[in-house]
Amino acid sequence: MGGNSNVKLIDDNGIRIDGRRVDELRPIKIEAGVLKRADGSAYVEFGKNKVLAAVYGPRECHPRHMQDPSKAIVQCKYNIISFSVSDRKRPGPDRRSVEISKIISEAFEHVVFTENYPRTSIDVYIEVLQANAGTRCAGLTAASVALADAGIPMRDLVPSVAVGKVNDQIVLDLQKEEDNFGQADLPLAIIPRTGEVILMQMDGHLTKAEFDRALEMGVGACKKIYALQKDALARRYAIDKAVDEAEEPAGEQPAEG
Amino acid sequence: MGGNSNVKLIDDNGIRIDGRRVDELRPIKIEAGVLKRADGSAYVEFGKNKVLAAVYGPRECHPRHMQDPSKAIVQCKYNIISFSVSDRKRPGPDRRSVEISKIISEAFEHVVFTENYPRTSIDVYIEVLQANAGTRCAGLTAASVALADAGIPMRDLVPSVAVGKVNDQIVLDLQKEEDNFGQADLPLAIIPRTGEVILMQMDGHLTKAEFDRALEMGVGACKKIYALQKDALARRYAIDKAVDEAEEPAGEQPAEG
Amino acid sequence: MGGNSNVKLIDDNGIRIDGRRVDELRPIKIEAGVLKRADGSAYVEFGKNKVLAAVYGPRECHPRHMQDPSKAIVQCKYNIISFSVSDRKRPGPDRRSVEISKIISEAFEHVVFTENYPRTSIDVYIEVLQANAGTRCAGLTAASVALADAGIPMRDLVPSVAVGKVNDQIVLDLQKEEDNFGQADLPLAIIPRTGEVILMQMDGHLTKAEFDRALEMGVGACKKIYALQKDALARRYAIDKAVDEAEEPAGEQPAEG
Amino acid sequence: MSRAILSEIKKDHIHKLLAKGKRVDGRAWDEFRPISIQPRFSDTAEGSARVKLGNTDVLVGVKMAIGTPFQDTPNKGVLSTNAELIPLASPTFESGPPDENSIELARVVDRGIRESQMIDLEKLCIEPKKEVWMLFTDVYVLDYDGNLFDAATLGAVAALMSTIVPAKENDKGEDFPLPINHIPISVTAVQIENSILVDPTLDEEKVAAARLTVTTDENGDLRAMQKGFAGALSIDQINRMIETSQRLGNELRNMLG
Amino acid sequence: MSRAILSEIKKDHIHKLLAKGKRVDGRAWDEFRPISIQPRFSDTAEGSARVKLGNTDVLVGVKMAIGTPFQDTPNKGVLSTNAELIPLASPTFESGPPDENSIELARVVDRGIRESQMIDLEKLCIEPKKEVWMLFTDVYVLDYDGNLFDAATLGAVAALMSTIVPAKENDKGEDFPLPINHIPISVTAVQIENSILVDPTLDEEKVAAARLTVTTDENGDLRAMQKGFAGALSIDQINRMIETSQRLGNELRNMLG
Amino acid sequence: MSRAILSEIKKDHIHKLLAKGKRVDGRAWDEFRPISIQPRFSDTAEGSARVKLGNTDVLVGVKMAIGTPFQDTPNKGVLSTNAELIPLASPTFESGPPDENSIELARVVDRGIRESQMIDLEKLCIEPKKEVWMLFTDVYVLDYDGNLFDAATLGAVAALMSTIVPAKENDKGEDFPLPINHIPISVTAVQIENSILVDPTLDEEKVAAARLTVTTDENGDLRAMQKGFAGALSIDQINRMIETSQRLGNELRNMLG
Repeated sequence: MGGNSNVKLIDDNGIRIDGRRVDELRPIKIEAGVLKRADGSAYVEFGKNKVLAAVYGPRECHPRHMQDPSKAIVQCKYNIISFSVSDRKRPGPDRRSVEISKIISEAFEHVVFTENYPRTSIDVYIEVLQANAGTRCAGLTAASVALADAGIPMRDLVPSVAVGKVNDQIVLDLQKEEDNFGQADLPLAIIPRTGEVILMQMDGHLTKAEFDRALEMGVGACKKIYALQKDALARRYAIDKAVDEAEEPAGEQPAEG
Repeated sequence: MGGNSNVKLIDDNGIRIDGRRVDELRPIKIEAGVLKRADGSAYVEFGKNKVLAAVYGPRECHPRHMQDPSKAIVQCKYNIISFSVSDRKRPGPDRRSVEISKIISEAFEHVVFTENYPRTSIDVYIEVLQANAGTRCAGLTAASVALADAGIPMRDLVPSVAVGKVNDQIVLDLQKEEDNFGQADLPLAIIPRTGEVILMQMDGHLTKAEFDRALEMGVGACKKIYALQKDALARRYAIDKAVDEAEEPAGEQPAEG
Repeated sequence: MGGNSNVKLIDDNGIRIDGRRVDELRPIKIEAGVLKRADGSAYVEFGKNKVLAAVYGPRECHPRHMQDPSKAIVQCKYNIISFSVSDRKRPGPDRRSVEISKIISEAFEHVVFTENYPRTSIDVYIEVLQANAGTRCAGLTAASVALADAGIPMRDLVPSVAVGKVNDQIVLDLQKEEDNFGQADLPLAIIPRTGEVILMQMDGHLTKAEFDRALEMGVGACKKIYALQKDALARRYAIDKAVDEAEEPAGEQPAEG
Repeated sequence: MSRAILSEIKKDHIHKLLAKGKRVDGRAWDEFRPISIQPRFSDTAEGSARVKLGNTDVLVGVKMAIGTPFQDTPNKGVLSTNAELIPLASPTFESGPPDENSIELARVVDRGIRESQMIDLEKLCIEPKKEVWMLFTDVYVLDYDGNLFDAATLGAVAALMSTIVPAKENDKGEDFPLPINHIPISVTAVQIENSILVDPTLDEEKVAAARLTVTTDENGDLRAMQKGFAGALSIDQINRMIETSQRLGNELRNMLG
Repeated sequence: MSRAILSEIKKDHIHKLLAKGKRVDGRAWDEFRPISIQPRFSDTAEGSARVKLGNTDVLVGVKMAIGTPFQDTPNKGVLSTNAELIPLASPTFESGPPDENSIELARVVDRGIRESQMIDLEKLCIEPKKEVWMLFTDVYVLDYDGNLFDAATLGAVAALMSTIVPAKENDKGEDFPLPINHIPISVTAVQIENSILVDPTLDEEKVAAARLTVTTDENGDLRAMQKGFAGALSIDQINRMIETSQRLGNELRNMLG
Repeated sequence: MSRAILSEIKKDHIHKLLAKGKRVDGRAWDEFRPISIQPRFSDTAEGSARVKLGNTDVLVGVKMAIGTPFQDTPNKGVLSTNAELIPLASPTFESGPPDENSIELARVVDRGIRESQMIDLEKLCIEPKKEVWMLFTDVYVLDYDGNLFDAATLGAVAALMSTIVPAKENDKGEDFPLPINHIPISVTAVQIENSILVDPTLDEEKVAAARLTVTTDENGDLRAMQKGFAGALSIDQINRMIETSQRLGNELRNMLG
C-alpha cells in the first residue's frame, strides 16, 4: 500500500477513475472448460485481469513423501507470466507467488472432499496472463470453476474479491492505480452457503469500523461472483449437452443484489 | 552466424585461411580407450578441437522414474570446460549444452540396441577440453567410438561433421574464424551403412541448391571420419591383443575419397 | 591468514590485546540441554563466539540412497547466521561452511558408535549465532556435548580448539583480530582418552618446530575444554535429578593445568 | 502439507480438555505463554532480540548497509525481511532455500512492520535517488513450539527498537537510533471446533482448523492480517479474534517499554 | 525421455489408418490443423499473439527494455527468446526451471527469428556501444497437442510483427513499430514408417520416429533446421520435408498479412 | 558418505599384503606412482597442465581477466580456485553443482597456493583499488584413481608456472609470466591399521581410516594441512606424515623444473 497518498482516485460524486461506484465490481467474464489437455479449466477476466486456471487430478501424488494416506492433497501453483506486468518479470516463482499459492492451496483443502481420494494429489494451476490488481482473487475464482469443471466434488464454489481503502473510503475490487495509491487491501474468499471466510489477508490501515464495512461489502460482492461462476458452469454443461445442474441460472449480470 | 560479413576467408585460389581447400577436413586424430575408470572412452582432435568422451553402462537408471521397462535409455551430457574457450565459461550446463546433449542423446538412442538392456541407463559424457568450432560433431564422433570401446552393441558407428557457407561458398568442417564470420552452419551425423541422417541442425542462410551441395559434401566427409573411427578401434583392439575386427584398416589419412 | 603483518598483537610482556597470555583460552561457557525440540542440544561461548548445537536422531535416513545397512551416518551441518559477522552474510551454505560440515561429520563418524544404529542418520546442526574466530572449534565442542545430551553412545567427548601464530609466536585460541592479522591457524580436535587427533587443518606458515609447539599447546587446551564439557553434562544431569556420571567434577575454570 | 502429524492420543487429550474449557498447559483461552524478550543479544548486528514464547525461541537480527533507493521511493530507506526455519529448531524443518512456510512467515512479519509505518523511512534517506539506508531483518527460529508469527513479529519489533544506525563507521555523521513511529504487535489465535485459543502451542496448531493473525498499532487499528490453515472462520469468530488482538496487543506493547 | 507413452490401442489405430493413407483427424499428410492467430492479446506487452494449431495453444509476448549492446555487436539491438512449458498445459510438463524440451523449443524459435534476420537490429540501436533496445520474447504454452515448434514460431513472429517500440515513455522519441525485414515460417513434419505427416498432433508425435523442423524465408531459402527424435531420415525424406516447408511456408506467411 | 564401497575380496587382499609390508601395485609405502606432467596442454587458457599420478588424471587451466580488487587488499590480484569432479572421471561422480568433495578439493588446493604465497599478488595490481588481474584456476578430474589432492595441487602449480599474463590484448603493456615466489607441493598419506601409505590409489583410500595432506614450501615449512576421513591419527603418525611430505615434496618440486 502506498499509504495516505494525495492522489485523488474518487471524485466528489463518489465515482472512481474507471467510472465505477465505490461498491461496484469491474466487468467480470467467466468461461469454463477452455483447455483440452487439462482435466478441468476456466478463464476469468476481472476488468483488465486475464487469468487461466487448470486442474489435473486426482492423480498420483508426486513427490511420494507428500502423499497422505487419508486424503488427497491440494497443490495450487499461482504464477504470473513474464509479460503480464509493466516491467518484464523473470519467469519462475517469486516469494509473493509462493505465499499466494500456499494460502489458495489451504482454502481449497477446505472445500474439496479430499477424503474421497486418499494418496492422490489434486493440482491446480493458476496463470495470470494479464495483471491489474486483484489477481489472486480472480485466480481463486477461476480455479474454483476449473475444479468443478474437472468433476471434483466440493462443498461449494469459492468466489473471491478484494476490498480496499482509497481516499479514506472503503471501495470494492481495486484496480491497479487504486492498489498502487490506496490505503488498505483486503483480499477475501468465502463459502457462499455458510458465509464463512476461507481466505483473508489484509495490509494497510483500517479501523475496526472500516474493516466491518469492508468485510460486509466483500461478502456481498462474493455472492455476485458466485452467481457468475454457476452461470459459467451452466453454460459449459449446456454446451456439453449434459444435465444442467446449476441451481440458479444467471446471466453475465448477477441475480442477487 | 555473423551473416554476410566482408571478412575474406577464402582466397582467389580457393584456399582457406588455414590452408585447406573448401572440401577438406582438418587433421583428425582419434584414440580409443584412453581412460581407465570409464567403461569405454575416446579422445578426438578435429584441428584445434580437443574432445574426450566416456561411457558408463549399461547401469542402473537413476533417477528411477526415468527407467524404461522395455529398453535402456541413452543419456548424453555434452559439456565444455571453463578454459576451453576464449573467455572463461562458468562451469555447469548452459542452454546451448543442454540442447546439444538432447539431440546427441536422441541420435544414440537410434544406433544403440537399447532393447538389449531394459531398465538401464547408458551414460555418455562428452567433455570439450579445447574448442574451435564443430565441437558437437567432434564430440559425437568421439562418443560413438567410446560406446564401441565399452562393448555396447550398435547398428553402426556414427561419424559427424559440420558443413558451412563462407564467402558464398559451401565449405567443409568450419574452424573458429569461419564459424564466427560465416553465413551458414549445418552439423550432420549419419549412419554410414544406410546413408541416413540421425542428427541435423542448420542455421544461417542456404538456398536449396546450396543445401544439396552441403549435404553431399558432409555425407562424403562422414565416410572418411568413419574410416578413422574404425581404425582407432582396430588399433585399440590390436593393443589389447584382441582380434582385429576392423573391416577396412586405415591410417591417419582416410582410405576413401 | 593475513601473513607477516606489522600489526602488534602481543606486547613486550607477552600479553595479547584482550589481556590473555599466549597459552590462555578465552572464557568458555558450556551449557547442555538448552533446546526443547531437539533430541540433544548445547550452547557454547568461546569469548565472543556464541554457538548453538542440536542433535536429531538416530532417525530415518533421508535421502534413502545415503542409508548404510551396516551403520548410522553422521550428517553435520555447520552454518553461520546472517548477522553473526560484520557484513551481513546471505543465508544458506557457502563453500567454507560445506567444507567445515564435511570434516566435522567425519570426526563424529569416528567417535559415535554408529554400528549401533544401522540405516539411520544422526543429524548434527551447528549454528554460529555470533562469530569471533574459532567458530568451527566452538561448534564441534558444542556438538559433542549435544550428542551426549541426546544420549548417543560415543567413544569419548570431543574438545576442540585452534592454535595459531601471531607476531612470530605460537598462541592459543585466536580471537578475531589475531585471526585477521595472524600468520598461521591450526584448528584441532582430539579424543582425550587416547590423545589422538580427529580433526586437523592448517593454513599459514609454520616451521616443523612451531607446529610441534602448537600441537602440544592445542592438546593441552583440549583437555581443559574436555573438563568443561563434562562439567556441563554433570550440571545438566544434576538438574534432571539423574545420576551424575561425570568422572571429574569441574567448575567453569578447568581442573587440569 | 505445512503441518506435521500429531498422535491420536494427544489429539484426543486436547479435544477432551477443550470440551471442558481447558488447555493442556492450563492457560486461559486468551492467555499468552510466558514471554521473554532479550534485546541486544548480538554484538555483530546493528540491532537484535531473542524472544521466547514458552518454548518457542526466535533470534532476530538487524543489519544495515548503504544502498540505492527504489525508483518509486527515491527518498526512503529500504526494508527487507527474511525468515529461516533452520533444521536445528524442529525435526520438520529442512535445510535449503526458504520454503513456503518461511516465506509466509517473513512476509507476514514484513507486512506488520511495513504497513504500520513503524519506521520513519524518510529519515533513512541519505541523499535522494542516490543513497539510503537498507535494513535487513533476519528472523532465525531456534526452537519451535508453535505461534512463530507472534514470536517473530515481537522479535523483529524489539530488534528494530534496539537498532543503532551505524552512521559513523560509514562516514555519514553520528550514530542514531532507528526512528520509530509506531509499534505493531501481532496476535495469533486458532480455532479448534468452537474454541478460540490465543498463542497456540505446536500441538494446538496441529489440531486447529483455522488460524488468524491480526497485527494492530497503538490505536488498535488494523495494519495486517493473515488467515491460515484449511479451516473456515465465521464472521463472529473473526471479530472475536480481532478484538482479542486489540486488547492483548496493548499488553504486549507495554512489555517493549 | 522427451515424449510420454501412448496406449498400444491408440498406436495401432494411428498405424492402421496410416497404412490406408489416412490420419486420425482426417487431414491430408501435408495439411495443417485449423490455425487461429490473435495478435495484441496482451495490453501489458509491447507485442503479443495467441496462436492455436488445432488444440495446441500458445501465447507469446514481447517486452522491450533499454540495455547495453554486446561488445561484438555495438550497434545492434539484443534478442532474447525463452519458452515456458507450464504444467497448466500438459500432465507431462513440470514446474521448475526450463528443461531440455523448453530450451530446445526456445532455441529453435530463436534461430528462426535470428538467422532469417527478421528484425533490423541496427535500427534498434539508440547509441552505439551504450544503449540499444533489448527484445524479450517469451513463449508460454497453454494447451499442448503437439507441434510446439511451428505454433511457437508463428506466435513469436506474429507477436514481433505487432510490437510497438515504447520509445516515448523512455524519452527516446516517438513510438515506432518494430522494423521487420523478413518473415520466417517454420514447418515441422514427422516420419512414421514410410509416411511423412505435417503439423503432427501429440499422438502422432508419440508414434513418430523422426521429426524435422524447417524454417524458410519469403524466398523459400533455408534459415534454420532442427532434426529431432531418435529415428533416422533418408536424404529423400529430408528433401521432401524441405520442399513441403517451402510450399506451406508461403501459405502460412499469407495468414500473417 | 564421501567414499564408495569396495568389495570385501579386494579389501582382504589389500590388508593381507599390508600385513607383509606390501602394496597391491608393488610400491614402497613412501613411493609415488609414475608421475607425468604436461604443461601448456591448452591453447585457450593462459596457463594449463595435465598431470597424471598413475591412472589419476587431472587437467588444470588458468584463465585471467581484469577486475576490481577486494576492499581489504586494494593492491593485490585476486585468486580463485575451483574443482570439477565431472562424471566422465568416475561412476561415483555426479553432474551438478560442486558437492562437498569438490569443494574440499578446491579449497585445499587453494590454501596450498594462497598460504605459500606462491604468486606475488602485488605484481598483479594494475591500478590500486581499481584494476587488478584475477586468476581463475579450474581443476578438472578426467580419470579418478585416488589422491586427487596431490594431483590437483601439482597440476595447479604447474599450470600457474606456465601462465603468461595476457597484458597485450588487454592494452596493459607487454605479456609477462606470472610472478612466482614459492612452489608449494602437497603430499598426501593415508593410515591403514598401522601402515602409512603415500599417494594412495582409490582402492587404498577406500580401506584407509585416516588421510592427511601436508603442503610444504622449498624450506620444508608447513603451508597447509588437511586431515580427512573418519579415523584418528596419533601424534607420531602425524609427525611421520609431515616428515615424509617434506622429503618427497622436494623430489616432486624438482620435477617441475
